[in-house]
Amino acid sequence: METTISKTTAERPTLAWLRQNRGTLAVLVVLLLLPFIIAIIDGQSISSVLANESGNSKFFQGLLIEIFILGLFALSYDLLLGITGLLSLGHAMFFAVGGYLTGILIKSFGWGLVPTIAAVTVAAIVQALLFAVVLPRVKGLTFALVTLGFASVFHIVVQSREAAPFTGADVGLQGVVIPAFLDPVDQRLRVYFIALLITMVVYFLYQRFVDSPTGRVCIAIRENEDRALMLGYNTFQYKVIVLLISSLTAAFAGMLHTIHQPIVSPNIAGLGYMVIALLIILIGGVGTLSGALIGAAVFRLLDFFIDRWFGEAATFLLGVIYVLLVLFVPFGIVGTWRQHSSQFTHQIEAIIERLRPKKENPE
Amino acid sequence: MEWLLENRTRLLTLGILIVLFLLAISGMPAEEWVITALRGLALGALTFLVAAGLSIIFGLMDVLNLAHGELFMLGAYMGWTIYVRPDTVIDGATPFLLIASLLVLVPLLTRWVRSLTLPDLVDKIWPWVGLAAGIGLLVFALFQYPLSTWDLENYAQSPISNAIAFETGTFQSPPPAEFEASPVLVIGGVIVGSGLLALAAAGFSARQTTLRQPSPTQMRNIAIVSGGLFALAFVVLAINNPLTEFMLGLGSTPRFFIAMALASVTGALLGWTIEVTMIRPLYDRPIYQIMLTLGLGFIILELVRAVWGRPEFQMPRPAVFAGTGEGCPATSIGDLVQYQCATIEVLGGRVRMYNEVFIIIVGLLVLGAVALLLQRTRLGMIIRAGVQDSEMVEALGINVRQVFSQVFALGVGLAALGGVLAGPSLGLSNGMGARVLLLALIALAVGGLTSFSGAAAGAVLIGLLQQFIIKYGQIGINVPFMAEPFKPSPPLVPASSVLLMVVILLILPQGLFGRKE
Amino acid sequence: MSDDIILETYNVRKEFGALVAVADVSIRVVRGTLHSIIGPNGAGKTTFFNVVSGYLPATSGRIVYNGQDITQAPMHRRAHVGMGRSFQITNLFPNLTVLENIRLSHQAVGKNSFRLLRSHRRFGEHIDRADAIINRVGLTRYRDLPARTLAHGDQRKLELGMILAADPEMLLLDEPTAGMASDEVPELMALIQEIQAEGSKTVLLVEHNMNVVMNVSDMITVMHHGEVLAEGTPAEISSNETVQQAYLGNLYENLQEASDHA
Amino acid sequence: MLEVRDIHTYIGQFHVLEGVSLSVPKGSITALLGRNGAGKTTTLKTIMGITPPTQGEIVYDGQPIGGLPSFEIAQLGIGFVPEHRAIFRDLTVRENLRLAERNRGDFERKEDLIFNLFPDLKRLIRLRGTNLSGGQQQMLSVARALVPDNRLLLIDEPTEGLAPVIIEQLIEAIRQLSAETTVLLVEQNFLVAQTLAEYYVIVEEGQTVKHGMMADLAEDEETIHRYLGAA
Repeated sequence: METTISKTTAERPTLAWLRQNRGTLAVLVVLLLLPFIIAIIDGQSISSVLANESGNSKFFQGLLIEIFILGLFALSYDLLLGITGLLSLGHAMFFAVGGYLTGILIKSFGWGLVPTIAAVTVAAIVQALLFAVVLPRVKGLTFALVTLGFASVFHIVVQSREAAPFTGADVGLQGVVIPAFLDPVDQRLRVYFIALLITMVVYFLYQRFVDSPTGRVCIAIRENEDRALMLGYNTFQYKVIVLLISSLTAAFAGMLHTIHQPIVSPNIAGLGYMVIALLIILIGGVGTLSGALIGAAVFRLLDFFIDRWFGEAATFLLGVIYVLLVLFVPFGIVGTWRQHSSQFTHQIEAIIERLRPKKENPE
Repeated sequence: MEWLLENRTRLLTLGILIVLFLLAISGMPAEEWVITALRGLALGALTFLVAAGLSIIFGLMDVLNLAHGELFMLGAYMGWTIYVRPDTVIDGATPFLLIASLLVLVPLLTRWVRSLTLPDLVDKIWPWVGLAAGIGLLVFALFQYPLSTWDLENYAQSPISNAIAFETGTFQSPPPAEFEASPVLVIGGVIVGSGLLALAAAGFSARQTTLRQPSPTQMRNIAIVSGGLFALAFVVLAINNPLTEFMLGLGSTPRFFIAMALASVTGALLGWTIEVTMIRPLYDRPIYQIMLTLGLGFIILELVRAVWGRPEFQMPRPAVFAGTGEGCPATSIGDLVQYQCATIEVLGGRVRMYNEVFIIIVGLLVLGAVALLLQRTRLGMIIRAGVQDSEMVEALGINVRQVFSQVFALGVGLAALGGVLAGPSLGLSNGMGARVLLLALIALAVGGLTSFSGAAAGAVLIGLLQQFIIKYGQIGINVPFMAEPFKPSPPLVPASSVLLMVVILLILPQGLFGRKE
Repeated sequence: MSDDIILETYNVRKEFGALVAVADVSIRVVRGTLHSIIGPNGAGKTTFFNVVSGYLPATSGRIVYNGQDITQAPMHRRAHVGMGRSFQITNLFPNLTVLENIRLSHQAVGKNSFRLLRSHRRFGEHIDRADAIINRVGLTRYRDLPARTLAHGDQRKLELGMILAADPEMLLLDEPTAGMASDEVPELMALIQEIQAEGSKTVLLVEHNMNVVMNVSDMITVMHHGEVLAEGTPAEISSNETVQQAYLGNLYENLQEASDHA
Repeated sequence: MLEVRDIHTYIGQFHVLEGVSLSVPKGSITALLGRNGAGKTTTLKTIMGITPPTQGEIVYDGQPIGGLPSFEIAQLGIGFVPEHRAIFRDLTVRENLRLAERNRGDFERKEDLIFNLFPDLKRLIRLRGTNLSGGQQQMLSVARALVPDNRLLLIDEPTEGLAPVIIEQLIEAIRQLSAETTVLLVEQNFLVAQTLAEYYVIVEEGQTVKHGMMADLAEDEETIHRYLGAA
């Protein structure tokens, strides 16, 4: 990787960028064409796809949108855990704040999309700062506990009877009227392209970030935070940046979720949803970014088919699969597939080392 | 003096908490705060039963067992079943014992498997084939076994009606289950299936290069245990119906205690199994242990939902704490014993015997027992030493991994006990595990993650805080410059404890009793 | 005179519970010199060093760097005022390449660390500087290997390279030769001396092996049981009887006697 | 007694031992020497099974022990005295000693022996480890290894950071011990090592570079200077 620098910098930057990302770009093209391809295979006409007529194509668009949303959610979690080595157990809150806020503002206050986006941005920043406030005091597992605490409070409040007029309590937020041009039923193809676009842009931005000087420092923090401090990096600032980016991404994923599925269930604020993010990056490979997207696809399809074949028992089976993954496939698809899988193992070790509670040492 | 200085933040925090508490009770009549305090203590006791296991497990093994709450819940459901539907348990005992008796044999089989010389390919493949065949046969045979739980749709409906029937005394034991297929075939299937499973397990463990050979005494013990379980399985099968009759004929009080004991033991066994099969392979990857326990909690939750259904239901109180008729509420201990009252009068208020007295007593007993275990026994010594440096304990020649399993079993056993205990007071619901886990985690964080006494103190603190806030939700707090009294609404209760945790952790990152690093 | 003092400590003390690891140590390091702290194992050198570099908070006492009180300054601040330290136990970014280890160190003192969306490769000055340092410490062959795969001695060199990359005014080196093969030691010491002389940098060196520092130091502080036992030029130290005794111990005579008796 | 052949060990991600070989003859004291960070402590930990070797052989009393869990290695009669006085600080002196029992009653049998060697400990028996001074902790750490019937002791830097008087006491104790037990000793202070040991092994950069009789080494100024840096 590092040795190719001099060569690539000689090329035109855009060309070099295209060359480096040709795999991803190919996937992007396939995904752009996919609604039509499915339609053709299925014997539907292209125009019916454009008119959002129901059929397999439309159905798979819905499924893919869900994959994109999960992918964004997992991506934001991977940035925290896989790249920076921060174990937060409150990530579901990052997502649910976006989801609920969008729904409440549109439904109860009749806000338009633009002010809603602005509000979600502010909320995402606020919650990231909330996490940042506790960050310097509590490390490793205690940080995980505190974040779990925050998320639990949020989950409790959202489900409480007092908040029912806004959140719908246990039943969830229902009847959110999405602006017509984003209607998930009538304008699914548009929503599909928007979600695809957002996902791809975020993914490229994330890659950019990890490759940037700031991102490299985050990796250094994962590898050896003390040393990074000693070099003169105020690691706290970097962790705050990562929290902000992660929170923003997750909140917007939550917003997309509300747009796509105008029912917001309190489940998305629960620990279970957080486990899904973990599961996805475990499937894909911790710390790989692309693993988050691949993992999201695998997870959603797995979920879909298990649900279709086993019905009631699906969640149970997913739990079993999760446990088996933890036990036997710790590095996920991308991690196992990558040539430098030994390098990958060591990255995981670095994260583990960060979280290992420090036993007292007299020296 | 030096100690005072060193711990000034800690003392200050404690002082503020005490002042707050005094302020809190100054606004209410004596009987109210006594009852509220008792309720707080009871909730603290339940939380403690979960937090105790969590803290010892975390201290010794660095495993934060996030499935602990769900195990508490599973304990409650198991206890309920033994208490209200002993027939289910007795029916299930035979296949369970049969499977266990064969799995116990794994170390012996491993020894035998190692002595075999097989062609390479066969050697690689056969355990997998055995595993698949074993599981397949076992599942097939088990579904043929007449268990009322197999009829999930019906069974999952039954708890509510059963609970009501039980309360009103109209409970009728379901008709004894009958084999549809040939019993010999079904039982044979279970035996062969679990035998294959055991063989496969032996095949896998034989692959480990450094394997400890069991000593002759150990081998003899294994054989005896296995034989005993096997025989017991058939004894239970033979006396199935009379045993069920007997259990249902017992008074609710002895049955409740049996339920407590059995659920704890089963919980401990389950904990041991989890540690050996799932946690142990992950000691090199601690973060994966957390992930694993998260997933495990998920599985247990789904299991409970499938078997016992989603709706909440009550666990009837044992008769000794349920008297309401003549002489009740009791005004003296004598009356209490005589009429087995559900409530007793204290300072003019009514205190519920089960909810506010019995639970606290059990909590105190467990606290005492665990403290004794830690302070007075060799196992406790190993645990205390291991919390500091388990590597060195092992270097002294102590099999720490074995202690890990025991501690995990102990922790899960305590959680299960807590679950049964909580049943009659809090009721049984799918959410009880997550709620208690949150409380226990807060208690742990507040008390200092690895400190046992910290877990106890944290649990009591959280319990009291919750109950006092609930109380104030009812009567309202007079806030200066506000006309209306401020009434905290119910969601503030769990939220308030979380806030307490965050505040304490921000002041004292090591918790109240944790050691500074 | 006082202008020449770059680092001064006043009664620095560090306790671990009941254990007093560093007992009121006051030293002055003159700008542009190579100052060594030596002492037998367990004398408190490394602890003192950790306090000075901010890795551990002092129990009491004051540390002044360039006229600035830095007793309370966090580690990353100390790097920015011009202190760079090495660790006794190899302390690198194990999965990052040699180049990246050094590049990160150089980036830390630059202004580009908060560029979120441009590839780090666009900031060529860091890479160029890192390459120069890799050459300097003789690790060119290993430039693109993960740090953990290097041999021990090479990791020590990388450690030194990382400090150099930050271009500090003062280098704090904690046993830079620890675990190195003995024939490599003089080479490394020569390199350190060279770096110090060229950039007229100040070096504070901790070492338990007296021989290593004798030839290169301008000034030596001897620590023993957490206290300063003696201070002076190498010549003064080598002729100081107390030092000889602390190092070799009157122990030696006693032991000799004991074995004679036995 | 103990044969170590070409062991390699990783700690986390770092290759720390890159081929250490040594042999400890029965009934002797062998000193493991080398500069800071050379891999001495890791060698002991590897023998003890705490950081298992990735390759190489360790044979104790004719039995290969490489890769065994450390409690089994200990049960074969190997006692470990780690560096930095790693006693259990929350346990009392008595509990620390009791914990080391391998069979019930070990402590009672060895009580006299231990208190003869370290009379101080008898007085401190009820105190918690935290309240002991450094020297007392070190004595406890050595005493702990004496409770069971160990035939080989691995002692890591017993004199580090201790006052000379205490060092003398310890040396005396180790000398007495070696009458019955084989000792592998890691020691920074060359003079201590020299007075105690019959054999030496020098490691550097995780490899054995030299070994032989202590008496020969004492006269080999160049080797001492080169590898150990002692005057």
